[in-house]
Amino acid sequence: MTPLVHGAVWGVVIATVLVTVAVFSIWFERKFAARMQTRYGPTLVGPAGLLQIVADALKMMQKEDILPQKADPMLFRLAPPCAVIFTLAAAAVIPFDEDVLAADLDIGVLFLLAVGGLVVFPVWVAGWASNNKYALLGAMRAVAQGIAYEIPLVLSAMVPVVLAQSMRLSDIISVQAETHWFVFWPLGPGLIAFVIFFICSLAEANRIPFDIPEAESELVAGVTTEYAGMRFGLLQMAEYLHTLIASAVAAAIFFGGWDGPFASGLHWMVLKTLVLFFMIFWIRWSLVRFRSDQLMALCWKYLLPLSLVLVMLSALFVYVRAMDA
Amino acid sequence: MTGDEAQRRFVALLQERFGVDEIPAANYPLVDARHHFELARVLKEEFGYRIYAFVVASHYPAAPDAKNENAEVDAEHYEVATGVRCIGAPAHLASWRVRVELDQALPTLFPLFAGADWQEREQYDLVGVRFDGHPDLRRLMMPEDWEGYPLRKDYAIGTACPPWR
Amino acid sequence: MGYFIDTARAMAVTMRNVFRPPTTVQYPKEDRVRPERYRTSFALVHDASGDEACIACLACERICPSRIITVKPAGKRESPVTGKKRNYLEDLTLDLNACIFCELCVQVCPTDALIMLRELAKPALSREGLFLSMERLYANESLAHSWGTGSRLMEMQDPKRGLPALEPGREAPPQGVDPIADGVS
Amino acid sequence: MPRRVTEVDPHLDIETYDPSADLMVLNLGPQHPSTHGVFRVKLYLDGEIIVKAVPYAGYLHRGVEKLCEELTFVQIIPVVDKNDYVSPMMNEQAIVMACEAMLEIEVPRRALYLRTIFAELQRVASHLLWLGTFGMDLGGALGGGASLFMYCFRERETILGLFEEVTGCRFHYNTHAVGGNRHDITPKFCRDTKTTIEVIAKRIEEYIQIFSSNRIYRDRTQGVGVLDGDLAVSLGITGPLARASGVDHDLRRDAPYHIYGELDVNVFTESAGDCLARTLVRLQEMCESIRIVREIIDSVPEGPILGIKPGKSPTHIKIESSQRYTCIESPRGELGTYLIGGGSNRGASAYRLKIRSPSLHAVSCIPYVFPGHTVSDAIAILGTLDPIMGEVDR
Repeated sequence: MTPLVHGAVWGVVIATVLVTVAVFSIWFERKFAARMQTRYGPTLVGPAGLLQIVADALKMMQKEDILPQKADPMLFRLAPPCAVIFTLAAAAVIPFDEDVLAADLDIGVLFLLAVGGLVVFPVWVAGWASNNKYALLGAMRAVAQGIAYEIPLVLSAMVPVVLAQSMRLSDIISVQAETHWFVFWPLGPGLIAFVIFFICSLAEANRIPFDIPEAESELVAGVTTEYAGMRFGLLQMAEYLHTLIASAVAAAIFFGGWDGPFASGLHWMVLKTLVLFFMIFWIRWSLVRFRSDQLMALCWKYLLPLSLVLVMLSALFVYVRAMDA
Repeated sequence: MTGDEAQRRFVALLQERFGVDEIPAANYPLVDARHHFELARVLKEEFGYRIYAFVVASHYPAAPDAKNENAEVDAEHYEVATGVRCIGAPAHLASWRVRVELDQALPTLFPLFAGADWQEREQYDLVGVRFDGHPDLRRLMMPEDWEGYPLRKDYAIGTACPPWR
Repeated sequence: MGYFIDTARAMAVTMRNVFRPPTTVQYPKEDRVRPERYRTSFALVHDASGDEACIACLACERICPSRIITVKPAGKRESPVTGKKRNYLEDLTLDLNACIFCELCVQVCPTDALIMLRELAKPALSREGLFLSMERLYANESLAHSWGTGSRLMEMQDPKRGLPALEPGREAPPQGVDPIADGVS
Repeated sequence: MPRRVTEVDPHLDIETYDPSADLMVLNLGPQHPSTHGVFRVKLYLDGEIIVKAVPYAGYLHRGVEKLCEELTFVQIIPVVDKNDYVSPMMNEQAIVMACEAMLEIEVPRRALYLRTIFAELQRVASHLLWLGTFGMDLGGALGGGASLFMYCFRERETILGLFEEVTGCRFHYNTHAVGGNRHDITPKFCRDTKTTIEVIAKRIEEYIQIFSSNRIYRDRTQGVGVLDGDLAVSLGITGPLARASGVDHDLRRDAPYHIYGELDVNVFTESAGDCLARTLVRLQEMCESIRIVREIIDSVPEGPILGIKPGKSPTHIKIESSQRYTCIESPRGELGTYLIGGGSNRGASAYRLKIRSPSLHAVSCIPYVFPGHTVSDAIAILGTLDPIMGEVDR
């Protein structure tokens, strides 16, 4: 099977699996958040509200796709699909098991971060094109936040690359399989790098406490103010997909991918991803939102220098280990 | 300093400095419009009445009051009652009434109390009393282009509020 | 650093609430227990002897702040039950669209004819549905009545009433019980 | 940091300030998720910093004062009840006290105790609703703020359940009457009140954990919307808003009415005057109200609950032409009623009735406080002002 066919087949499989998991995570989040708030969550549609997602999707589809009169028609229509495409593209290189991945690129992490960085543009274009003051404010905030948090994200992703001496994700995982997981092994750089990576991926995906682009209480609905129907659905879907893929990436490069204490395999990778995914929900329903300038201060003053130091530390660690080997 | 001591001090102030002679029992003292601003300034600076409580304008149409015996027709006028309060134990409220003729304008208390800005705008909007020296005397409740002052006695008295149907 | 501790503490609170029983009630299927004095819709009742209690004295029409009660008296008639001549009601319309449920009409009714219901009336599908005529008011009589009737309210507000002091704290549940958490309604 | 408040000019002339006119005018419109009702603030934005804020009230003006000149005193109680629709008991108490002060009716002690218990419980319920909606303002409808909203409403529902037990209604009760109360409390009410206030006292610590001791929350509220003490007082702002700016003024302690003279009400003030100080003052006030209810729930004297014979006709309360101003301490400040008697219906309705609403004064500080902050701060400040549009516009 030529790599092209292999990539296409696995790509389609992974994409559908990720979309379905993202869809059902909406249901799980609503039930779990309801429990957190001492209420029931969706119960009417289907057993324990399982069909609520289908009901929402149908409702979204049959709602009219409003195109505001003064909005930029081409950009306005382009933004939601681009958001979903860019986030899904990043999933091509995530290895879920030995050979269960779409494209085993030897510059895996670089491709991942490059495509991940593109996600900022659809959000900004959506805000700009809808020609609405609140959406404009949301768009400007999205750009500022996206660019600010890109740098610590890249640097904290460099730590595993430096430790594993390779950018291929499967190599990183195999190195972690032999030695310890990068989260625990070099205690300083590993753990802190994971925390920074986790925070930055939250900020990239615009999740609480970093969801200032679509801050419902301030900017009415922020970037997605003028969107309705399936376009709004796609934008929301992109957000959930982005968090799912970010937690999958974090599970791969920090928590040792498919490596697990007993029978390492696909189930470990899925378990780790879902645990991280669950953490994102849990944080979402217990924290309040940052203000935009505090958010920038947090990034430029704390995360950036810290991640620089971490990369140097891990390089030093590798050098020391190489010396005495 | 209990409440009625503060009341006696206020009444004494009214009598000797503002020439208010009779203090009605069931009503607040009537002060001449000329002393209105001066009284507010004295109360705020010398006696520490710094909380701006209320300003109430009410409209008295020209009606020969059958009940009280003043024979000649009581000309149509407004009556503006103002109240200021001091902070601390007795929190005594010093309030007085001012009689304002239809065409006359009452000096605003905005330089003394910032709260007067909105309160006087509301009274102007609802009853029609003008306050000169007010920074921007616009309507507060009603839309800008609304004509007529709702709380005047001659405003829409005929239309009993019909049952809702 | 402070951010992580506070985040953990906030997350602990939300997790603690996961294990508390949900306080919301799935309304159409189950219903919340309603106290005795709960008042929703209105009804006209028959008095003890089975005759219509309302004597069309227009007291409720005068007291109503939003003027939504209109009473059409039918004049004096032989009472089929007691044989004496008394006033009867031809039609009493109560418009729930603008009613503010202030219970004044129930309080001033001399013969306890107009009372309020304790049961939730079915939601109306149109404005006419909320327009209670005499037949509907008498039809509502079968539903559960609220505690408050004219005479009871007047008796409760009687200035000369000396109610013995309530013996507080006699059978309060022990302090430790957390009624919300343990589902004690 | 946002600029100091004192040198902000509320009536800044935009044309002279910015001839090139590159300021963006953003309408924090009448229809906005967090303006706490129908209220509009026209913001002149330089980037995201507010240069000038012009509030527009009047969207919910229902002409209550004109209606009060039409209806009689018995009938306006349920109407005035709907002004401050977050703490309805307070409106009834204010209007009823005004009538009693004019007629010098002696209210029986049991009714005074009932009114105080109802008022303090209503204060806790009102502050709970404020805390919940303020969490939503900061955390958004799909986030941590919404969890806090649900917890606050869970507690508030228990208090509404208590009121439902006594008056039959969950919200607009019409339980006060001129001369006393219309509904008497039941032994079940006493028991439930004791357990409910214990539960709420425990839950307040939980709110502090999830909310006011949280670093992100403190960043969002510390030093935001600083209101000067003497500016607040000259604006006529009273209540928790003024106490958070260091003004030690509370009508329950300074000018006690009903039985507040016998209770020792301690008043909490903060000096910072920012959003965080207002949160702390309101949280402490909740604990204080719970303490007061716990203190007097056991010693409710027996006796009648109405001073005068309950009348059948709407015009059995008549007030001759005199003027009086009475006020109470509502959760938002000094809620006063200026009543001029001798109106239509042969004296049975008011000639003029002005309701002094504390929220109108609170909202009038916006032109002084907003400039220098960002839009998200503006929402936080508007949240802490706790304005109720029904009370602002009447």
